[in-house]
Amino acid sequence: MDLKEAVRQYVKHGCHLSIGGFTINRNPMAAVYEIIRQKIKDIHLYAHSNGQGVDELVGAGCISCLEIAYGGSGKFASTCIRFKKAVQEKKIKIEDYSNYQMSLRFLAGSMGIAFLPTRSSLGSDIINRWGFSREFRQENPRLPDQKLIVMENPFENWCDTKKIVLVPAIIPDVTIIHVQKADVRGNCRIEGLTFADVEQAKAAKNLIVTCEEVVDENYLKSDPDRNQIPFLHASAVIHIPHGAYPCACYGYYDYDPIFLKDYAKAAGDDIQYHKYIQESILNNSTHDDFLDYIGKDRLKLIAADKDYGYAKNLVR
Amino acid sequence: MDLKEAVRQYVKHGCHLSIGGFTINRNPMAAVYEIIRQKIKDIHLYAHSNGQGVDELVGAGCISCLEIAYGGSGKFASTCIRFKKAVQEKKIKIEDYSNYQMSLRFLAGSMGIAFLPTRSSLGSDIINRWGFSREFRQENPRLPDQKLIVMENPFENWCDTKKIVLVPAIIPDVTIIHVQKADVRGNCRIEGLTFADVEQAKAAKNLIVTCEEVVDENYLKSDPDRNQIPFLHASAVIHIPHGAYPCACYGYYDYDPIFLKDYAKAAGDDIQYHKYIQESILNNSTHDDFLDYIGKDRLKLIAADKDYGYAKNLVR
Amino acid sequence: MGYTLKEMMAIAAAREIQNSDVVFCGTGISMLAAMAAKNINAPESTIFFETGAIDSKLEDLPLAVSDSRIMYQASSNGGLLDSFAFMQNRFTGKHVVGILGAAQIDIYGNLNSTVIGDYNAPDVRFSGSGGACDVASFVSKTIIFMKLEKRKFKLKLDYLTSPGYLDGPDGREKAGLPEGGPYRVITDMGVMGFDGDSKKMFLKGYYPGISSGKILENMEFNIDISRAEKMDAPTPGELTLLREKCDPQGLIL
Amino acid sequence: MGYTLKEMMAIAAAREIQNSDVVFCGTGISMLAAMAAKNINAPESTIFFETGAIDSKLEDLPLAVSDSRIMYQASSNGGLLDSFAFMQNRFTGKHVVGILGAAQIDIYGNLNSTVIGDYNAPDVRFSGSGGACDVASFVSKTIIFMKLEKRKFKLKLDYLTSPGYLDGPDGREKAGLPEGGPYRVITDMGVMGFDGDSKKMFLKGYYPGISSGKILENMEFNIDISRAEKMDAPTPGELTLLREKCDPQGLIL
Repeated sequence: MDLKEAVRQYVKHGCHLSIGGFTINRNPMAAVYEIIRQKIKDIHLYAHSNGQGVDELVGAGCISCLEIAYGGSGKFASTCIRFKKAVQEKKIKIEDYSNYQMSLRFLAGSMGIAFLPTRSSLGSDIINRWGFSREFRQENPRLPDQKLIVMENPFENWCDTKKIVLVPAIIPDVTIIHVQKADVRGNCRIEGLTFADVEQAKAAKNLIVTCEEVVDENYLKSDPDRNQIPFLHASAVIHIPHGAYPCACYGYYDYDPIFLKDYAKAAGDDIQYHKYIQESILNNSTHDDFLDYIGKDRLKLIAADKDYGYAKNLVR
Repeated sequence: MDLKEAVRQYVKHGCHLSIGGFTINRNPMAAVYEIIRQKIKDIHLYAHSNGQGVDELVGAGCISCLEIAYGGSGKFASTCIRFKKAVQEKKIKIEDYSNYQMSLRFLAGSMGIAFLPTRSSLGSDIINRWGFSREFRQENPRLPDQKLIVMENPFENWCDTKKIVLVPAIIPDVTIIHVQKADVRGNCRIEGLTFADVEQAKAAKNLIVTCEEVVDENYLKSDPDRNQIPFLHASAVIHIPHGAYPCACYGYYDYDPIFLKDYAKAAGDDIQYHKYIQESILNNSTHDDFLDYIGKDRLKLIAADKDYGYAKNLVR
Repeated sequence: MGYTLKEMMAIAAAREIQNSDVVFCGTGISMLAAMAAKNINAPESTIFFETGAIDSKLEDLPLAVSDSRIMYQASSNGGLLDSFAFMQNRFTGKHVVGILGAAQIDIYGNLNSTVIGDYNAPDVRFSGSGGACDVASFVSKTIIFMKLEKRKFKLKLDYLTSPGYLDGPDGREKAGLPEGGPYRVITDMGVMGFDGDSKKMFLKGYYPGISSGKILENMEFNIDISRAEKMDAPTPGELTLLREKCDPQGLIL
Repeated sequence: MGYTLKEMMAIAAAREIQNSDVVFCGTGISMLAAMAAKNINAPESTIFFETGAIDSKLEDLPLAVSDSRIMYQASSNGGLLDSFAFMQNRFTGKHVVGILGAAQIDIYGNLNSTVIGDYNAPDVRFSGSGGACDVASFVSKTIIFMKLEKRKFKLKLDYLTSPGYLDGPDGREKAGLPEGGPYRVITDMGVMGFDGDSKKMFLKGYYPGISSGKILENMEFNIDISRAEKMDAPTPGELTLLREKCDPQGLIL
């Protein structure tokens, strides 16, 4: 199955989607661009701090609802620009949680449990203000009836705890992650930080994995301690070198500061941004074409030093 | 700090203790034997399926209360023999949970949260029968007021779930684990399955780590993805080669079938068992002395084949 | 070709495993059955342990679910939390077939592996649940190994460790458990199933040389025997693979 | 030796870090402050990221908390769940000093990093909590970076993203939060602390060339300035280490 087919089969209009990665690292960008090319709309997106992927999906008009903790791309956009614009212009509905809460919500989904508890956000507006009203929630059977629940500790002050926040599980129709190594069956090895990818992957009904390398099954089996996602979760595995570009992929390449600065500039202006989408995304029919358009020289600049996992001398 | 000192400092009479490992693998046996030598009594022990370590602590009379999912040592004792005897003779108080519930309880402790939810055990006697009565729990401030709580799903049937079991967190005074590699600061690398060691370690107020090898900090830092426990959790790190013997330690040695069969035989008879404790444990003042008493030839038999992680041709 | 009852049991269980199954197995004969399925009739099935190993290669027979032999060339080595979450997870859990044993079973496939007698002053203490209660709670199908004896097939359990259908057709739903439940009981005389409507145990097959009547004699409760058929003995091919590939050292057989 | 206000801020924050601290840092100046502490006054302090890296070596300045530079030679690389559990954990969380930024702050150190205006129809949308609300909820001390402006030091926040002392001395307890709370506010004119009894912000120090009065002019609410002292300018040694060891490429300074 190639990426076009995987996106066509699993990422439907109106579906509930989650994408892996964090701000400008290991976002599944090849898949994000393919979703934009296929003009899939009305997506309900779950993220924690996935900056670049979220901003491009929002910018291209694919997203109608967004549950998120953070929309930022590090130094390149302390608040993601198209995200900011879309919320201010009320083009998307948004529900705010914290990073831990979103991570727990994916964990709950992966565990097959309805909610998980935390002490985070007590006393804050994350509890008091709801982006999705009770009515909206009631009309939508794919949403829990409440954003979150504050509960008295039923184990009488156990752990010196009086109150607990319960956050509801997320079960996406499909999660897309980009990993360093996978085998054809779908065993995955993530190198470096896993962010919440493992929980997002295991929570979903369908999992699309894009990877830098498709490796032999025996290669992964020779070191099972390092394989975080067993094949039984995966619906599709697709080999996409530089599949996280322009985000970084630890051990393979760095983020591309030129691209991200240019993106931030274009994102600030509607006409420029539409030109960016047309020329960078729509005019290139595959990620390979997109990479050719960017140019081999740029990819050389961000190639990771093997000893460091990033481009040691990259001008940023 | 040597093992004697670490046990003296952290494992007190009446303390709440948890030990790592699973049935006959990676139990922290050197520490277990040291606890027996120091004749520490009245311990409240938390375990999931830690067979050999639990049975020896129970057999030596160190334990007064035990919260556990499973007391067995694989083929060598489908029910641990001294454990069975102690429960039948009412020498210890016992509270039964499932393996997942005990693991969740350690996870809750490690997360700093009062409880975690699961759908396991609904309709079973794990819910209906309590080993520790409400009165006993009320008298003991170190115990939660309830064994567990069955609750209606507060998110109206979210995840097709109507009822949920909440299990309370465990916060041991001290957890002892045996790992393959640690550095002097306490960064730990477990090879092979982690069981629930990581959660037990992070839940505890104090953590004693025994290890096969003390490695250079830079060795562990060169591959941080494989280090499950950062140094900030550790109170003491002690180098004890064969520290899990007679249990297995993946990559280093197998379990010792001769020892475990002899143990099962001795455990069936009170006089034989007291002789075993005297001769094998008390007469040897350190784990090194104990290993000398067992003999180098026996250790050779169980040495792991490096390609397999266990003793490929071991006669079992 | 002669065979022992243990061999018959292992093969009878193995025959119930499909290629798409993820087989949760414990120690002893259940491990052997999983290995037999993989070597004989379901080579694509996946072996899975509560300790956290998925798709272990199993070149050598493990003697415990924590045995280092299960860690060798697995697809993924995690921990207990990973394996139980895999089973509680609605998508992956439904692929899992749990193989369990117990000290007592009742007509609804509920299991006792905790105590005989009073829980607080037991006559006999067993190992306890381990992961059995979790598996029985979560997964879509369980296969249960039991020696057929009156003291084991009980009208009423002394302790309900692992939920089967509880008290009948809507027992699991009333208790709040996910769907699923016991699928087969593999004994040393025959194999039981559970009726789709009543959820009560019935006799599905008896081994060569055994009669339905003899099976009923060894149970405290009565079960429907009208659907029972004589089962095929293990074939020489099955026996050879079982003996030579699964347990050449005769550790369990 | 001349210095910028950004340099003063980074050094002022670094001086608050002890060797036993585990420093949670975000992007930008907070990352620089953590690196400065480690390179200048608290070499044994541990750098820690919400993304899951503990004790990163940081040979090069990261431009995001997910930057691969934080993964290089950490003591442990985990995930988000590990890092937040580390902070919620009662034993490890108390060692963590969180460094945060925000768009608005009030007198009790509550922070807004979500919206200006109505939440459901905002005039300005910011990034949102990220891990800030979690850190502010869990850890014993937070240090907050803020530019001193009237629109930022607010009588009332438009949205309370990250809890400080909420509405006063028993605010956190009433809400059910663990102890802890804001410790310092590092601005471009001076540094604030929080009164042990009232939990209200007070002026602790002002930078060379700045007056207490000027600081009050730039805040919507009044704070106690009676305890304020003039702070030491960065030393040449501090500045050299900051510029040459922490940000030689001038990515943040």
